[in-house]
Amino acid sequence: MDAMDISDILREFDAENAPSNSKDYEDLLKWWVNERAAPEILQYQDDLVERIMNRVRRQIEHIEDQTGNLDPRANFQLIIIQTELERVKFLIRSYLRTRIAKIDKHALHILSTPTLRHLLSPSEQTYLKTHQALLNELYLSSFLKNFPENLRRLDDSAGGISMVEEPDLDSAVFLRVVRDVDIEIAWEGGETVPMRAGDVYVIRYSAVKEAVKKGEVELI
Amino acid sequence: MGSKYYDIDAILTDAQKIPCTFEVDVPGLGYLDGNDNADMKAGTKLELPIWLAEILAVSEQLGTETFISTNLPHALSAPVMNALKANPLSVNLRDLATHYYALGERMVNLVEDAEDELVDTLSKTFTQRTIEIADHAVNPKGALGEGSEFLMGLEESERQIFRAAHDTAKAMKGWRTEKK
Amino acid sequence: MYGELGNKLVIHAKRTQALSQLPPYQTDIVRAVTREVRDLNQDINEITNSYEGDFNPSADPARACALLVHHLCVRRNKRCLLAYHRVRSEKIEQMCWNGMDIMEQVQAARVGEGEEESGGSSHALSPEEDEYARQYGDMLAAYKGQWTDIDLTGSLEPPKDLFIDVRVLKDAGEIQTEYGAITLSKNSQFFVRQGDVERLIKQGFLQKLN
Amino acid sequence: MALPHQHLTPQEVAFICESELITIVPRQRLGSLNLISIDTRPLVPPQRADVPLWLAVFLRKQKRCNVVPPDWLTVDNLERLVKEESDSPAFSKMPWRWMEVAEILLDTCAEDLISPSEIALHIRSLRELRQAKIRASLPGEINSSYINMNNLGLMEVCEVRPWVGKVVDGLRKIEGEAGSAAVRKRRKEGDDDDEDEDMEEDY
Repeated sequence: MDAMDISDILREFDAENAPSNSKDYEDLLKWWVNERAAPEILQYQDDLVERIMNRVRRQIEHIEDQTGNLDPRANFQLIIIQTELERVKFLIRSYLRTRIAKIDKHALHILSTPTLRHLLSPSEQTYLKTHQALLNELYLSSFLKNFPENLRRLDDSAGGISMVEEPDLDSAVFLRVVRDVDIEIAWEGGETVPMRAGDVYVIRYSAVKEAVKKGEVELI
Repeated sequence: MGSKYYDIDAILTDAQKIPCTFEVDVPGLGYLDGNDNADMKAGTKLELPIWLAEILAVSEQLGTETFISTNLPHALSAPVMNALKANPLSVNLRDLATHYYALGERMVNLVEDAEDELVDTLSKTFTQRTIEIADHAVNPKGALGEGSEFLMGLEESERQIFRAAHDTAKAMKGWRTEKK
Repeated sequence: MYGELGNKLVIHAKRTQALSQLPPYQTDIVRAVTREVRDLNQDINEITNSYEGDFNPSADPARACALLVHHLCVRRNKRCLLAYHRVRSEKIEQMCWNGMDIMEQVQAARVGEGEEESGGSSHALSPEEDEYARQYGDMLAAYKGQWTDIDLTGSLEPPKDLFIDVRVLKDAGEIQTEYGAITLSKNSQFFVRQGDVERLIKQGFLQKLN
Repeated sequence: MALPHQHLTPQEVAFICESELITIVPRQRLGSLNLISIDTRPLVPPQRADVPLWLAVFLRKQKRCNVVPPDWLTVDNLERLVKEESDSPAFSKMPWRWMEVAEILLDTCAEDLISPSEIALHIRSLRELRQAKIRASLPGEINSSYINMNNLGLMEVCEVRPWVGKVVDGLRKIEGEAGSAAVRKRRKEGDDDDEDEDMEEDY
């Protein structure tokens, strides 16, 4: 069967129109690693995740239509599609759970800072509020209900230390430079580090926070 | 700097005790020194946990006098500093204080004119010991091998650095040998 | 000295972080620390109420110091209690995320750990923690429900060898796969989804080839 | 709690590199595929094609293709790199993902490499030479401000990251708010022994 069969030709025809799916996948990889490495919660990549999830759903439907088709050739292609599908599902799963872990760690800080709350997806905001309510209920029922009224707050900072845990934005992060950028270091009395594409640095996150969001550097 | 209200190591750090001297008589506070219904006499020397001492040491009463004054604990005393300057690897930090460097950080804010020397010695000590730790973690010389005494003396943050280096080396080796 | 009991609780929390199973809940220590807070708060009220007019700290520094010490002890105990409960709730959440059924997880804890010092009931979780585990589990199910295609509590390791080559060592009859039924007759070879045959490999019917 | 690993594991670093393209020589026809991360073109033996590494490895395991190794992964190129590595203290220029790609190809398509055992040997000596260099040079670089790690591969960075990150953070906390500038300034002055009095106000 030397001539390509019709379905191949048709499929090749529409292969041109979607070069963006490789870019979407690369972007998701980038934002997954950025989220893993950054000490604070970053902007939820709503459109990106939605586009990829649409393709995930389309693949699942395609697999379901094809199953029971015992032609080994189609069967083998399905196996490749499923293999890739598992990879993409892992990526989305790890991305979402990385965010949930950060939301749990700095819940009150995010709740009390509108600019941070807007970085969360609607379902993440629901998770955050519900989880905080459950924790408050656990503390109250376990011991806090026996405390005097004025000692039951979970967000005050009397006694020398704030109860609201914030991320340490000065934590060291590892990054690779994407586009040349000069990074201003506040703690060195205003020294500037000329970062060139391809360079690798360990530096405080606070110094490169904006550069990460602009994509000038990528965390690793 | 992120606040660490729920951080277990931060809480345990604050439980560590430091030498204090009461500057004022306080009725009914004898229990801090073990005698329950007595009063606390000015001039009494005792050890108080950091979570208490650090606030009393900065709370003024009349004029500029504070309720207590604090001094460096033995763990940060001159003889220990000299030993660290001489050979940082030989000192068992865990026996001195389980959260040794964190204790140092807290004391830098509490005791005037000690901080320059304290910070210098502690940062040099920390750098040199962590390099040794990383070496041990990457090529372990066996439990009873040379250096095991050093490893037994690691304080808490050093232990976590050892575990981080050790676990990563193990994960790398596992990945290299596993079927790809 | 006030705050000693609180420290004991935090040491339990430190140990709990290193354990895989949840140790028993320290009911007695939690109650003792809470009582200590109530007693301290009574002392605070007695000191402040003993003043006819309003209490002026600078007028009576000694009394101010005593008040301050009591306040700090209360705050310290509160922090120890909160940290202890937070470490345990994180363990409970981990179990929910790992898809472990809390109850069966807890039975294992009782058998594995045996009873540490007294104060722990035979059941590792406190009643309030049981309730928390149930509610967190429900909330997690709701959150997962929005990502059915992904299975959020699935593995966090990159997938490997989704499909594998196997040889049949002993006749294993017929198994259902997405591509229809396969008859596993001795010495035949198949390229199948690992998940479909994991059990048969463990039981020695099939052998994984690479 | 929802995620066990704080840093990328070696498996995750390898997973990332598996989306890089690599050239294969198909041995069996395969229609084009609309995948999520890429739309592949039809594979028609013996025309070469570029596919993601994960797909190349998958097809190789099914003996449906041979993999064309990247041009840097040859015996003579590696020999040159090993020599360069042992002759100079500096790190030689290696591809960003050299270690992951080499390990994956050596493990899954060794037969497609020319004298794979020699390649494996050179890769191992490169790894060990550079590992020794990292252990020798990194300690001197440690400070709480910033560290440049150019010419290290991604996997090599990930190998030292967990403890380097903790050391840099630990040092910053010990040095306190005045920061490493003050410490470094004093250290310089300490060398010429006239302790600078006006450092006091910084605290």
